Amino acid sequence: MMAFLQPGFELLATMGGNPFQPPSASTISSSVDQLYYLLSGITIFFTVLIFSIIFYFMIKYRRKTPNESGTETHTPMSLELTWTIIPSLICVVLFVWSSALYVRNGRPPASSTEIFVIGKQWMWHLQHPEGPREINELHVPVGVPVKLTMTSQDVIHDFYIPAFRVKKDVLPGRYSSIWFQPTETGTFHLFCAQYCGTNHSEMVGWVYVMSPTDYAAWLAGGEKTESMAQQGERLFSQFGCGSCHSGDAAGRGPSLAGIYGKPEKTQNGETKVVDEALIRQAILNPNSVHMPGYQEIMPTYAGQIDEEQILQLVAYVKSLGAEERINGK
Amino acid sequence: MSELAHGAHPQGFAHQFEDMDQQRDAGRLGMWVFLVTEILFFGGMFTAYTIYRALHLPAFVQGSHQLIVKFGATNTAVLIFSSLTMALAIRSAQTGRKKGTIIFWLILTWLLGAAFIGIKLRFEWYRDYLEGLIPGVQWFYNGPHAPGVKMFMCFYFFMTGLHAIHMVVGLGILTVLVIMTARNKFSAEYYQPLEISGLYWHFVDIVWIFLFPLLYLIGGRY
Amino acid sequence: MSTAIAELQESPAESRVNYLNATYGIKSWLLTLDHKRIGLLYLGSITLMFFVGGMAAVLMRLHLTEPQGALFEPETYNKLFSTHGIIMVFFFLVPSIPATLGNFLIPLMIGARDVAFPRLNLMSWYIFITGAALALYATLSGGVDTGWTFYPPYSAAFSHTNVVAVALGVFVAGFSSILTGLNFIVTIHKMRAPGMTWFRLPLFIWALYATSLIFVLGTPVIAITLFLLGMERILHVGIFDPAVGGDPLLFQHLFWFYSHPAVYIMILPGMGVVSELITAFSRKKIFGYAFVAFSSLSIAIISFIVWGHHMFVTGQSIYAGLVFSVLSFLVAIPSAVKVFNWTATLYKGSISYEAPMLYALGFIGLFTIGGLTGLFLAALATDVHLNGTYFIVAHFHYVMVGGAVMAYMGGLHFWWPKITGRLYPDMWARIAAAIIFIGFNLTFFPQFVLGYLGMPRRYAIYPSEFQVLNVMSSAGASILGIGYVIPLIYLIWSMRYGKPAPPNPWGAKGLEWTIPSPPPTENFETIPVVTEDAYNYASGAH
Amino acid sequence: MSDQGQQGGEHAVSGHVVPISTYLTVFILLMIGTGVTTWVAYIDLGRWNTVVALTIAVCKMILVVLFFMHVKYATGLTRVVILAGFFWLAIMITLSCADELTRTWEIVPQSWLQQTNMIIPMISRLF
Repeated sequence: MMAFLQPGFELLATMGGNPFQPPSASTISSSVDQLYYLLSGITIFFTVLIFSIIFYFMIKYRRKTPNESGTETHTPMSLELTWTIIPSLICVVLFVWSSALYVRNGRPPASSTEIFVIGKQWMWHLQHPEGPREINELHVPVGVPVKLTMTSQDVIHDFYIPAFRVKKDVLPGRYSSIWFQPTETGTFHLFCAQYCGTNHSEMVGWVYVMSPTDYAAWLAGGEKTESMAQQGERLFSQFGCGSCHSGDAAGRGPSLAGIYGKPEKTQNGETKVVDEALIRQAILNPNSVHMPGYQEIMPTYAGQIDEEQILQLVAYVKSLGAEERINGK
Repeated sequence: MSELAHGAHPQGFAHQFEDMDQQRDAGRLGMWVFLVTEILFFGGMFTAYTIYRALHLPAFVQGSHQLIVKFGATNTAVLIFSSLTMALAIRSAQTGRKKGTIIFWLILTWLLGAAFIGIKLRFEWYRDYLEGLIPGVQWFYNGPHAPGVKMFMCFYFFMTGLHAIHMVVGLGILTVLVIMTARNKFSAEYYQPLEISGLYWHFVDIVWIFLFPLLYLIGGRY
Repeated sequence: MSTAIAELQESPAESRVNYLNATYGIKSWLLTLDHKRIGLLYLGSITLMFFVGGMAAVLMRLHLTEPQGALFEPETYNKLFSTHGIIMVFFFLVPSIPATLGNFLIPLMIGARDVAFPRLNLMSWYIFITGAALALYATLSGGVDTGWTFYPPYSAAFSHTNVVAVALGVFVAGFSSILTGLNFIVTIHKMRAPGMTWFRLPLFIWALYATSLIFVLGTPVIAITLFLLGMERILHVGIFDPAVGGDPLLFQHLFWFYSHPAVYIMILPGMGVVSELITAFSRKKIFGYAFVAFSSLSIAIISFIVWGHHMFVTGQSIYAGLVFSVLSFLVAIPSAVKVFNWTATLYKGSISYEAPMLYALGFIGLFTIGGLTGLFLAALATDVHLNGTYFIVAHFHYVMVGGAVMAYMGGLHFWWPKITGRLYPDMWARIAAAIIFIGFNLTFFPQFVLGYLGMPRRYAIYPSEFQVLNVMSSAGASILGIGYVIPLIYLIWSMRYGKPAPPNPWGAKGLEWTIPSPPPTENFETIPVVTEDAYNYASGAH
Repeated sequence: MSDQGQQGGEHAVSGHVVPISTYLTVFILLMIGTGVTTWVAYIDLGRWNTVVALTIAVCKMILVVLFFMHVKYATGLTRVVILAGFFWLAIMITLSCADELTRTWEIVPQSWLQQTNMIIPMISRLF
């Protein structure tokens, strides 16, 4: 079926843009489209089939005399089984294929560049690890996998780039993530796809996919800013975190050097991998992830620190290699 | 088809039915279906409770320790006793006892139900109010796991509150049953309102049988 | 069909005592315990709600003719789509077929004098009216802007509109659904006429039985969910607030546990109606009776285990996503079985094309498209792209409007002579059916394309490249709107001026056609004894 | 009688009188159950505390349903209705937990990734 449809769409696309297809600009978009075409093919096939049969019967078996009744037919089991089993098989194939795609697209490559996103009514705040901040705009290099770590400051939003076929809700209180690898340079729509209040439809923006050199120039241009980790480091000393998390064994809090990505035991005996979410939780609700061997003395920073600052602190903690000492000591 | 349908109408017979048996079956099935909706009604709350309990277990244990087991246990006993008296009220109607006997059991049931609510109000909710354990109304709790404890107390009040509303409705029904019995509405042949109200009363008892361990006894008391 | 059919006289309706003229006055209607009159009470109230919701839709489509929005501020637009969704889903589609045609027909079709609990039946209408009045008052006085889905934290803490009042209205109306479902289940179990075994029941009854199961098992959950939401909004206790450990996705789980099956509350009765229409107008037994009957039940049951496909992009765990995806594909199978069986019923039939049949055939076509496009959304990878876009809007309108409303219109036309004792002008009815079919497709087909192109739903303003398709959709909507007004006019006209209807104008089978039109208050003079299967057209005599 | 088929047996049992001794036995068992539940709560069984408490609660419920609510003497239909209620509750809890309690699991296991890399080309070659 696909074999029939795809050349047609490709032809249309070469004829100056296909009005029935959004731009396809990431490594996953073509595979999603392929599945979409198959599904469209199935839909068209069965719709045409049902419509033609109905029209044929309507004409062939129209009532000729007012008192005529239909001829009773008997129900062959084989027919019932056929139209139960064939749709089932189609569904199995669709499920396996779509799930395989979903699972594959669910995990960012380890080499991804990370960009942080905060949704708030009604705009997108983005920050690159190198420091530049953007509002409602996202600049990314072509050909590089990009992972977005996203959270919301208020209600549920949804980060949607149709050209990349990626979408994910952005929830308050937790981090969600998507990734994509742009394949074409250009400018693409960025939408909020989860209703978030009055100006939901204005929570839109643009994604600029640039060649690596242009991207480097863009990063270098503009105001000189500290990297996110540097900003985090400043917050770290501003909030006095280093007085307990001093990095040596005598500190009142555990050392944070090299802690990111490692499994750590919490007081409840659970073992949790230290990730963005856990660091966030440790800042806002310290006792819930309290580590054994330390006193429950860390106060909560909820209300004193915003989502952006938390992300900067996360970036700082991530930047700490195992051998480094805290606060330049 | 029954000859009764258009002939003499027995006590409590409704026109849309063919005979008393059909009416009795319909009433009983109707009540059971209603109780199923009640299971799902409380079920939504139980689902939310189950998930939050799993996610915030230490806080829920802490929250549970704010409750007083002896009142929960007493109330469980009170309700079970009231279920027994309700069953006996129906049995005395079934076996054609004097209406005085039926009324005695019904009033005893009513009193036990009222005692349950009394204990709940006086020794539990009122105390919670004084100690500032009612989220959104009066909240002073400052101990460990404060957010989770607040969540637990929310569920405690919603679940016991919904249960108490069902109890109050039950007391209303019992009052009506007492009046109907006093007016000779029931007999050994026709006691269906008693029977299906009994189903409701026992259901409310069952809800409490689950609420007691789920709310009062999380993580043990050792 | 029955050995105990009363002798039928072809006397005009006026000269005979029937349920419409047995008693007069407002009181005789507002205090009636007759299931037929209660059905009409529902018919009046949901028609009102339909046109209120429809007005909101018309205004929305007008607004969307321009990318920057032609008429309203975004806030007003948000209130319009919320009103449209809430009114149409909870106050029109859910009660539509069950509460009107179901109430009217169940006792007639199974050979009973009334439903099992007539008082409860009237009470559920009053509860519905209370809920509807609350919701109408709240939406018209200031409105609500959460969408019909009420997702927190927006609805719980951020919206400044009448969320609590509307949620209360829906909560109250929920109890009406529960009581109606309960009444139907007991009626179908206990009130069937002698000889009316389960496998002699008309398929409409099977469908309503399945619907009632969903009413009874699902509705309490939405009630408790909205209760929690209201509490959260009033007391700010934090059940769905992530800042204190609550989970906004839990609301979505509980919400969709009801609201996905609710879609089948809308479509299952429609399927039942279509089974009746297809057999009546091809004068033939349904193809594969047992398959159609059991597919209703299996749809009702499966509908409860698929809700997570609304949450594939919300941050639901991937494991749950996979489970819900495979379960969602399961629903496709009984739905496909139904479509194939209806089509096969036409084979060697004696098909005539009165208006109800046109609606039924329209239903099959539109439901086929609606169902198949559902596959896109059960498939995880495509759902990620299409979720939250106009593709979803188009898909569920194909099922709810193309499916449920078409069937409702078909059923209303089919049983109108029985309900009112009058015939409507068939030519007008056919024209209206055609206009609705065309207008519907023009309205919603472009939305599939819009969705695939990436236009998100619930947007008051949109990028200008989507304008062409939006204008097409709005143009279609104006045709659709006209299509819905025409039946309103000629049906009302026919109540007074229509030709008196004979007991069985279509030559259809079924107990309801063996009694006069309109039926007497007691339905059957003597309860019939059923001796044959449903749709036994081979036995002759129309 | 109007009802046919499956429900034929209901009428025979519509007025079953349960002996008082049965009621009293059930009552005593329920009271013992309550006592045991409370008593066990003060003994440290670790995770088993909840299991024991809920098992006792389920037993108590079954006693109430069977005897006080006369389901022991009722028809299959009544039992199906009750079981349906609990079955649907189980659906709701299980599938909600299927999401809520697996969210902290690894997003996608590495082994799955390798399998998808095999499956996708295989299927897309089919079309």
